[in-house]
Amino acid sequence: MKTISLQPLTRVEGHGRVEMKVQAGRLAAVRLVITESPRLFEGLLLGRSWQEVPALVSRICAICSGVHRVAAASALESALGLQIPPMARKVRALLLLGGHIESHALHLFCLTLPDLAGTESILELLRAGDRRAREGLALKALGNHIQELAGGRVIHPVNVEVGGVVRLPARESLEALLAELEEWSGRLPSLVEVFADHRRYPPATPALGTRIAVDCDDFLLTGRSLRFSDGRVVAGDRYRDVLEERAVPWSNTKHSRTAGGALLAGALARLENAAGRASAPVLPEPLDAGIHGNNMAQGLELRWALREARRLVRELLAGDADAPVMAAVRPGAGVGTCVIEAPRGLLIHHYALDDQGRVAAADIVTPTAINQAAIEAQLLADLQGVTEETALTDRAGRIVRAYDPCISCSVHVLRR
Amino acid sequence: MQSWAFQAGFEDRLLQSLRPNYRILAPVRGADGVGRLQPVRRWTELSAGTLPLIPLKKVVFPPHDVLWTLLGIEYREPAPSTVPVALVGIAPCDLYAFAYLDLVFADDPHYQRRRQGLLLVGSSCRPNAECFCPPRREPPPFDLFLAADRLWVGSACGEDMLTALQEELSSPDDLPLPAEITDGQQQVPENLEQLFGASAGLPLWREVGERCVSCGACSAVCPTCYCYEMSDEALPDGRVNRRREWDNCFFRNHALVAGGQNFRPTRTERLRFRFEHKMLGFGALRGISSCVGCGRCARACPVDIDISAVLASLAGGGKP
Amino acid sequence: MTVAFQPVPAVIETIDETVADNHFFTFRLAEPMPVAPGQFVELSIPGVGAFPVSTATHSGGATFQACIRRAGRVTSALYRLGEGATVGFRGPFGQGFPLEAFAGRDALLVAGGLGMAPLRALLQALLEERERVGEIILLYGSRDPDAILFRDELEGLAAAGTIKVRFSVDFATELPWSREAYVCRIGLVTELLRDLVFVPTKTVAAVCGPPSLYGCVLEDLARLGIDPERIFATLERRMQCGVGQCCHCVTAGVFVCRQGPVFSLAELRRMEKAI
Amino acid sequence: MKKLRLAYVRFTSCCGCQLTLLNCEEQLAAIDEVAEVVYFDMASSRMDDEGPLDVVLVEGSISRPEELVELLRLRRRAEFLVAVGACALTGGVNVLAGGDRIELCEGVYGECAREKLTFPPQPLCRFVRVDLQIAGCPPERSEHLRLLGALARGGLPALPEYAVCMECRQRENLCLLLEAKQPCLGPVTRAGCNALCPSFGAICEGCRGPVTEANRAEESRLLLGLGLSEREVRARMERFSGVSHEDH
Ligand SMILES: Cc1cc2nc3c(=O)[nH]c(=O)nc-3n(C[C@H](O)[C@H](O)[C@H](O)COP(=O)(O)OP(=O)(O)OC[C@H]3O[C@@H](n4cnc5c(N)ncnc54)[C@H](O)[C@@H]3O)c2cc1C
Ligand code: SF4
Ligand code: SF4
Ligand code: SF4
Repeated sequence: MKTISLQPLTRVEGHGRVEMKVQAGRLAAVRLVITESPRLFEGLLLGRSWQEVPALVSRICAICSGVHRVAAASALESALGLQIPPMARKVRALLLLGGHIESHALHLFCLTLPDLAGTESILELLRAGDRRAREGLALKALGNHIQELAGGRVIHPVNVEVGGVVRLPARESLEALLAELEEWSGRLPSLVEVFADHRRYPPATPALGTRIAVDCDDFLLTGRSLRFSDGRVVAGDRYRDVLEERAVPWSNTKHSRTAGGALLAGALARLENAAGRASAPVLPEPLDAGIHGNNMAQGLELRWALREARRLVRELLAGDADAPVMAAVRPGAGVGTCVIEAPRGLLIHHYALDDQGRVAAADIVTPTAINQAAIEAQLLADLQGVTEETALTDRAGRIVRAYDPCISCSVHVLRR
Repeated sequence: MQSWAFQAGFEDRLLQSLRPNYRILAPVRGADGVGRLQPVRRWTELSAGTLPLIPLKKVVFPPHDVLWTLLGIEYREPAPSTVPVALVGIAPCDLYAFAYLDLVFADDPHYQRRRQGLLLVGSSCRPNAECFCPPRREPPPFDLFLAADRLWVGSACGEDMLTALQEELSSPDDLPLPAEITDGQQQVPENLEQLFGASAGLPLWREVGERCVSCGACSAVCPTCYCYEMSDEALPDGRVNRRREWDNCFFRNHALVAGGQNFRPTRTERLRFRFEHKMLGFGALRGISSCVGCGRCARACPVDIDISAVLASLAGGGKP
Repeated sequence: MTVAFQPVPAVIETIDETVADNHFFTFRLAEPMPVAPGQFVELSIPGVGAFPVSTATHSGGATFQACIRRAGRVTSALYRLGEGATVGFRGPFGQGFPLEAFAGRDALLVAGGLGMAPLRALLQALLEERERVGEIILLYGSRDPDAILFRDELEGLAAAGTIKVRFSVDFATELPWSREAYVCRIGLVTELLRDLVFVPTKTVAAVCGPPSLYGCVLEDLARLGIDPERIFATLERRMQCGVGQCCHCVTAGVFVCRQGPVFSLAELRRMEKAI
Repeated sequence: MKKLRLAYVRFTSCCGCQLTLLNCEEQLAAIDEVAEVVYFDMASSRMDDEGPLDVVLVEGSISRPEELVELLRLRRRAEFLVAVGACALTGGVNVLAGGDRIELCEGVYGECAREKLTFPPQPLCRFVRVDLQIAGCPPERSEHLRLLGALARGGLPALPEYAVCMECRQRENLCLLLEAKQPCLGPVTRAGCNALCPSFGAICEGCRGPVTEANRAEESRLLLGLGLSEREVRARMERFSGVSHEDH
């Protein structure tokens, strides 16, 4: 038996490698080994005041810092029985969309496009004057710009606190943003077209794993319950009833699974689960790209996110600029959960506070932890019959990348 | 000094007559209560006599001023701004600050380039508990000065401004500026230089030195603080900007040289250095106090260090 | 005169690396810039920064020569640039040594370490009209024999009898060498003063070295009988603008960059914390 | 001009510093002009050629033996080693996980904890000479650009050594500490972010770490004066100040 190893995994966020065991010319086993060092956020949160949590957990991961911060604040608000002002809700939603746009643009144009073009990085594409690379970066900058407006800074936003937001974005900057968004709406479809063409992806078997996503009436990033593609709908705070976690010796990320086996979270899962909902983007049929369909789904979500951002900015502009944005907080004991969609899939934050408002327990489930088992299964399925070593590592890299994994998030699965 | 009476509404017509040729900036108190220099169109928009948090020096000596840009092998001066600035509704102490900065930067092309086109329209103020203007012998520099229903003309340029507005003016007279502007509120001890020289060991300095957090607020908001640092900004596109940036004698590295020798190693020494600069002046300006008594530093200081209190303490033997 | 902030471009013509970390640079300027002994320029490496440096030669100004220590951020960047690289100069700044004060008198130069560089410019100026000054004595302390700047040149002058030279070194692994014309001792440069034979009332002294040197030498010279008005030292302070604006160098209310960096001991005594 | 051979590596951290470089969307092409990116796994699949480097940017703290080995190797390869971000400078928020690490690991990984050999995160300067420290959690884009620009000109850039308040005042903000009575850490935090958070209206949480000679005693007094408990004051001031408080 021979082990072929793809190391390091590149053009993904975080450190890991893929180990593939080949026996008698056949791929026999695959492991996704996540070597990223655990940062033990639980030791860090326990005993700390509710006020400190949002800023700290955003440091779990830079790309998802906005959604971590919103998730923590929302979970704590539910623990403290708080309703946040409607305008604050909108600012948070805008922040999430900014993060969504930035993250998807980063993934598609900086991390995936080089695969489609056969280059090592986006730098070669820029050097060659590639229009898509250039415009993709501009789209990414737009996402960052939204995050900056709604979050106060691009990474580790400061605007979100338990109780609401610190302030509304300035009117002039919202107006300028709206114009920018309008201008993008015409450009975007042709820009993401390249990701919708299934011939650009390697041959693939259908994407594995029970789809899991936040369930909501329409298509949104937040909601109260979880929907599985097998039809189950579970209240968010019952997530532990349906998600099992298992530590595995080879990886610093724990595997999440459900009774039915591996789970798939992310853009593809979201769109599949939301099929038929009014504003949900519609996936092409048939989807011949297997897990690479996640890239297609991200492209579709980008168009949705831009539309949604336009709507929100208009609403913010129409709203009362002097309306309260922060609810008063009375610290105390409570338990709260938030289920939310990070760009790369379902994210769950759960906290218990003691009577002084200090963290007594914390649990965070991240999308890449959820996807880990599916990634391994998919690698095994897709790479059957591939024998040549460089093809094997090359294809493996592309498959892992298709999940848009966020490894620095994944090693912070907390459990107490 | 030439003075005229004017009628209600004159201020707006003055602004109107300035508008074609000037960018008009005036102190405006924002919704957050902070005064800033801002473009105005009508007199009612401005808070005349208010002290903007960051003083007027920023117009002639900006906090981050590009001295030159290097592109390839070619040095370029920054493009001069084409529209001259009119500062309107300026309190006397802020005008006095110009008198001082004009001396400091007499030879400085970047300062002079902005200063020469500057039109100053002063406005009388209502001194409050935090101000402590010293008595003055000379009127401050200005082109026009408005107080209640009279105006004063301080320059040929100011006089030119009035030609189009003659009809609005009446009762010309040769009058000094209103006394409250030049009289001041706080006396400075005669023998300040001696007092200061003998003060090095006083507990006063140690006490304020311990409290000071070196945040730099006092110098940033001081209308006559002008220490600067030169720093280069090179960018990947090959451009280099040499910038002149506001510095601060409170900062640890103000007198630090390579190898670690620091000529003002403690906060106490640095604090005393600042007060020496404010009260006694440096170099050719020795003996000229540059504190115009606006009270900004005391208001901005998070730990309530107040130059007027320090001065009083010095005069009274140096008790903290 | 208006202050000029734009540097005059200059090319690094040669780099003499004899003394480690104290290389001797020759720059060729696009426009001549005469710098008198004791005066200094601001040397820019565009994009990195600038630092003050004294001239080590007395020359017409088409070139600038300096001994530059690798001391920190900007000087290290200079060390990374090779011959042919372009830098920039602003200056000249400050008041140099008052050459007329030396006329008709003996000159006693006391150098510590890198302080030799500006004194070498002074020495060259004095040698240019050698007959105008009496005896020239140089006392020069270095860390170790390898750190002695301009060693061949100084030994040559001493051997020719043009000047008297005495070296001292803080450390030496071998016995210091001494020749007929000059001696070298282990110890501090101040110790060279002890048995020095000279006529204080007829002498003008120039001292340049690290701050610690000034603490002892300047008053020693006065005690030996040299008029404090005729003992000169150059002060080192943090400097940037060179024209008495930026305030870093101010000492006792005096802009060292403008009124100095060369001061007489009489002046220094009036300045709080100058030494 | 010769291109800078550059690597950007990451150890225990959140990717924020590296992402900040990728967030220089408009300047990426110019960066590519001055630098040859030898290794930057988050953005490029180029395999490290193991040759000498002009500069290595390091994000993250060191918490695994493998990371330490790699850091030492990079130090040998690179002329300049630049520590980027709070984790690399002080350990960042990573060091806040106090308590018994083995126990914590077991809490997370159960049985498997023993196989995951890690130690409490350490700043880079514990192990190697660091030529420049770029503070921030994360640092600014402009700081990355200035670093690369200066390196291309032969040296390191100058960094501010003063507190955030100086920048904040220059931006004419309402002082949150004085006027709004909020626990702003501007006075003890090193500048360079152009007072990003207070200019937005949020207090400075001190993400750039303590300024040299930070007057912590006086800042604590100010925060206590706002009604915060001692525990809260300590927690706020320690968030980004790393393990050691030797310098006051
Ligand atoms: C009048 C004068 C003449 C000098 N002549 C020489 C000389 O002939 N040869 C030589 O090697 N050195 C000389 N120096 C010292 C030289 O200026 C410093 O070694 C140099 O500034 C260190 O810069 P750096 O950036 O490498 O060090 P850093 O410590 O990184 O300093 C950063 C900046 O601080 C300022 N600075 C730091 N140290 C000094 C200092 N000692 N004096 C002034 N500014 C400083 C400079 O602006 C410098 O760029 C002279 C200094 C002065 C004041
Ligand atoms: S404002 Fe106050 S605390 Fe800040 S530097 Fe000035 S004196 Fe010190
Ligand atoms: S808001 Fe914070 S950073 Fe700004 S001046 Fe006040 S204390 Fe300093
Ligand atoms: S203001 Fe404070 S918290 Fe915000 S970026 Fe700057 S240093 Fe960090």
